[in-house]
Amino acid sequence: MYSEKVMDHFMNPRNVGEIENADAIGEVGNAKCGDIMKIYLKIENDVIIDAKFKTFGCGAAVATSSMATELVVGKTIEEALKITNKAVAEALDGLPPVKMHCSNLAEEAIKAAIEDYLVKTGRLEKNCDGEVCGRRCDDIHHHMDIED
Amino acid sequence: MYSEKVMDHFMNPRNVGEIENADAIGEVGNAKCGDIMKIYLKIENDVIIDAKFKTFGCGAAVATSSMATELVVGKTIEEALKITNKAVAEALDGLPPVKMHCSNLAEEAIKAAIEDYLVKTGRLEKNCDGEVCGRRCDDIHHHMDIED
Amino acid sequence: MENKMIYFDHAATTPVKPEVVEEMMPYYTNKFGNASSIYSIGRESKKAIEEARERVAKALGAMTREIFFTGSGSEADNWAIKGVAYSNKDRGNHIITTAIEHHAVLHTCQYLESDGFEVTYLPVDENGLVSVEQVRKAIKPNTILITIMFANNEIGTIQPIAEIGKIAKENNIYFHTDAVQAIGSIPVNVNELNVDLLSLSAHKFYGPKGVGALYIRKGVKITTFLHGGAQERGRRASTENVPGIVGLGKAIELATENLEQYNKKLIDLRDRTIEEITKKVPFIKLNGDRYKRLPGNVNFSFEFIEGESLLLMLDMKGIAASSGSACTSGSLDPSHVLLAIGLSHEIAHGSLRISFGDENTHEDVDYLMEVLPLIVERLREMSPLYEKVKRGN
Amino acid sequence: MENKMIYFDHAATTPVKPEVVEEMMPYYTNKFGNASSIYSIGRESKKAIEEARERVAKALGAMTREIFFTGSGSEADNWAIKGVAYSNKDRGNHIITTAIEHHAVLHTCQYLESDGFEVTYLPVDENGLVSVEQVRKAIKPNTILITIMFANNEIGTIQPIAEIGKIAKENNIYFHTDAVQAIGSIPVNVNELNVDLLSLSAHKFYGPKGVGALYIRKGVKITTFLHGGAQERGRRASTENVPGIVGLGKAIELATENLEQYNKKLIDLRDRTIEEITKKVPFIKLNGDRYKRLPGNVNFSFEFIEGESLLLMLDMKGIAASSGSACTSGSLDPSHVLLAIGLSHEIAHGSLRISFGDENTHEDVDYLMEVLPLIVERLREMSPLYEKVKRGN
Ligand SMILES: Cc1ncc(COP(=O)(O)O)c(C=O)c1O
Ligand SMILES: Cc1ncc(COP(=O)(O)O)c(C=O)c1O
Repeated sequence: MYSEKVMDHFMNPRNVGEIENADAIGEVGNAKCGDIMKIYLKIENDVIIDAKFKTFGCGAAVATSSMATELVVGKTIEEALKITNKAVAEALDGLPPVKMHCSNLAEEAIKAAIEDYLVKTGRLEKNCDGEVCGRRCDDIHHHMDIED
Repeated sequence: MYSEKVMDHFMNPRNVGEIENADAIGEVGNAKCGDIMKIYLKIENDVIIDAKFKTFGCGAAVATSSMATELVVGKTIEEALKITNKAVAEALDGLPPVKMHCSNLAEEAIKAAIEDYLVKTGRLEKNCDGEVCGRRCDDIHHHMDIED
Repeated sequence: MENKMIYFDHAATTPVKPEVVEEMMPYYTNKFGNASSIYSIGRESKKAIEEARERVAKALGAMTREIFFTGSGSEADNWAIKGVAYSNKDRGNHIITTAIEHHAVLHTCQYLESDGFEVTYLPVDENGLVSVEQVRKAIKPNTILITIMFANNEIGTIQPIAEIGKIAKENNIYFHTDAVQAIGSIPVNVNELNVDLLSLSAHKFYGPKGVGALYIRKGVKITTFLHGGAQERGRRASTENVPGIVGLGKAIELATENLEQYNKKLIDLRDRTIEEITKKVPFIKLNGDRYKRLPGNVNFSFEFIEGESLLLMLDMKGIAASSGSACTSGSLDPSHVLLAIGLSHEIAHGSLRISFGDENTHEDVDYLMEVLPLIVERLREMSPLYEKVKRGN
Repeated sequence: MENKMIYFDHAATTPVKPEVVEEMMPYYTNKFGNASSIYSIGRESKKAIEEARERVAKALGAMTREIFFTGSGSEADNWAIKGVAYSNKDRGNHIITTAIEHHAVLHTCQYLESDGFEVTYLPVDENGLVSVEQVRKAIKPNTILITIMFANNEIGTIQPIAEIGKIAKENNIYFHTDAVQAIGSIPVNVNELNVDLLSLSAHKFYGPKGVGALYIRKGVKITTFLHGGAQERGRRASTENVPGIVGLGKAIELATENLEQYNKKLIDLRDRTIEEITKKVPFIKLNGDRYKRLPGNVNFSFEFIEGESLLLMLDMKGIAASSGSACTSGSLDPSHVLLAIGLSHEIAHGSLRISFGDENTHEDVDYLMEVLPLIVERLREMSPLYEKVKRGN
């Protein structure tokens, strides 16, 4: 089901944990849907210098969280905003189709964190009834391919 | 499926053939239904002294024909008329339920032959549009036990 | 009774090939995991199923996602026909089939008739062939499904499936074919034939009993037949029969790999048998088209005798074959197929089907030709019908 | 990854016992005859099937003529429910079931709802038990069928089938029970229980996958589900899966022979596991009734973690188990059973089912208790939900 790389990132996730006094925190998903990802970023001069995460979710959710934290470190916030779920999945040698939504979670968590950073640094209005904060389960879970 | 005795009477049928100048001939069944039995009797003083048969039909039809000819020889016509299909089947150590109709054929062939004898000897009016001459297939074939 | 057994009833079922059993075995005791489970032995089962699906897809020229495993050929037929009928009843309620379908199709159609559908049962000619023109003429505005078998199980006749497929496509009508007898006997490619649904059953091509498959072309509207769990992409519930599916996959691969060579061998046995019986036994009739027939199928009617008796005597001589006699069908009437090609009841009762397969040899045919004419003669001598013929009345 | 594999998922499926495989084997390659054929190897198949039928009948306290083989437990459920519904719709269109049935029952009922039937889905209490009183109250003049599972596949709860059977009988309503999880786990006698129809599936009691049976009490009005040939006394078409049926027969005989001893062993493992988990792991909840549950079933929810992750980590440690998490069910929601007993989505996602079987030992439980608490702790350390709890918000 999962690639070796996914299993590696699941069994030995990189950057698990919290960052005290993080510059940005993003949390997406909800417990009802079975997955939540919370990402902590340390940002200096708009460059992400550290990232940590906590995730409640399936194997793919944990692995994509781990990979996402690896991908963002060293990137500017602009670069980080360009990280797509596809890129996260590819970096993991792919995900099973039914699990693709978990890579969405990572992309969205990064975006949410950077939004948080932009708000904190006064560059963005807080605006959080939207997309990433309170989605419904079936927004993030792709329907299984049942009737073709 | 069939008892050993049925198979014996099928593989080595007794009394196959015709009797030249038979005193009585009975034929029942029809080709459409897949079985015809024709029995020839030699009768002296109302006692059956010889019997032969020809049968077109399944294993059970052949075996019951064979057994029927064995059963009638030595019997008076009254006694022979009392031979039931059950008796023929029992003499063969039983028949599978779906094949019980084949023992009907034997009983009816005996009856038809004796009727023929009685007609020939002037003791009965010819009366043959009835039961034994032109039955429909589903009269002699018992319906299989499908819906209990 | 002899110990030797010569099996001439491959159209009824086939032995499972040792290579097939071998591939199945591990899935009973070691790799027994439920294919829906996420732990390792579950994933192995899943993988084995997907490999089998690929083999089936390859054999049919289909995509893997178009192959759905079932519990039998009959289930595939039921699903295809009921599934398409109920799913498309807003478009129409008319179904076209033939009079010589297997009961799995025929009784399903009859059931649908009792539920408001209208079914046309096309007749066949004396060789058992349906005419393409008749199919075309039977189409009505409310026709939603054509279901016509690929090759007949009794008389072996092969229908013009590609031509019918073309007509179905032109008229935008779903086309199902029961290919249970065809797979492993003749080449089958779903795209060349333009079929939308196709049924198959493993035990007809040296695979295990109790497992079949339905090909469903992508996009075909079809309801679920077996409701429950999400197996087979949510379309056919039941914990997957992993060993059975693995066996089906292996068997179809083997069967299609050597098809040409296998066919040649069977045609050789078949043609020789047809010729020799024709030469040696009087009062007979070959049933089914002489050439458009399955490589392994021989079907004769022997006048004046009844099929079950014939089979029993052959069995006593160690030969296993079958008949369309009522006595062997469990019904009152002889085979509906034999009646449909115009045989009288009498003659239909006296039919014999010999269906050749892998293990059969020319020696088997030698033996058959030694035994069969004598048995036929013996039964005829016992038959009141033959008596009349001999006497000339 | 370790080589050792401890299998704790017997509710999903079981390995086939070697004695069972052994009885099945000859029917693949030597005794492969079609059971409808009249020659010797056909008759042998027929005999083998009838012997299996006797074994099933004996195990259930039924008559042989009341046992019908199917291709799975799901097919038995589909047949029972659709068959009775369609055959009795002149009498009414109301069906009573529960919210915690297996999908084979639930989705079949939902399908019938789309076809004009009315279905009452009875709720269960927090232990997963349906109340007999509620069943009684749900009965209406148009009720034709009650279908309530014997034992739940997820939380193991055993329903008061005998009491419900009595009510059904008093009210002259057909009563079906899905006993797929019960057979081979607890004693089942169709007459003591007053059930009219009962489904079972071989692979749940060390028999092969892809074969099941439906008990149909003599006289029950039920339509055919699988149309076609005259197999199973004309009621269920398909060439008989002889090896599968033989395997089912042997397996049910073995399973019911040693039931008492087997139960004791499982209850021992189960109770110990429940106690130790309760003692060693905080923030948990036992799902299903503590006592009215299958001998082999343990089901816990572990707060703050998700089931699939738990299973994967257990799998890496060589332990096979299952979960009601959405991630493992292939749907968006966690198990409908866990929701029906009142769990929140969050907690339902974090469930773990351990189902013991034949090969399990106390050493296996030792190992589980070594591994499980650490894994739970590890996942919790990773969980943003646990973080909040530790902080006290
Ligand atoms: C309670 C219950 N009913 C029905 C089924 C369906 O059985 P099968 O998967 O053999 O079709 C199962 C198991 O999958 C089950 O646990
Ligand atoms: C043409 C045809 N269709 C359907 C079937 C049904 O297949 P099964 O018996 O595997 O259900 C058969 C064989 O029995 C067949 O020959």
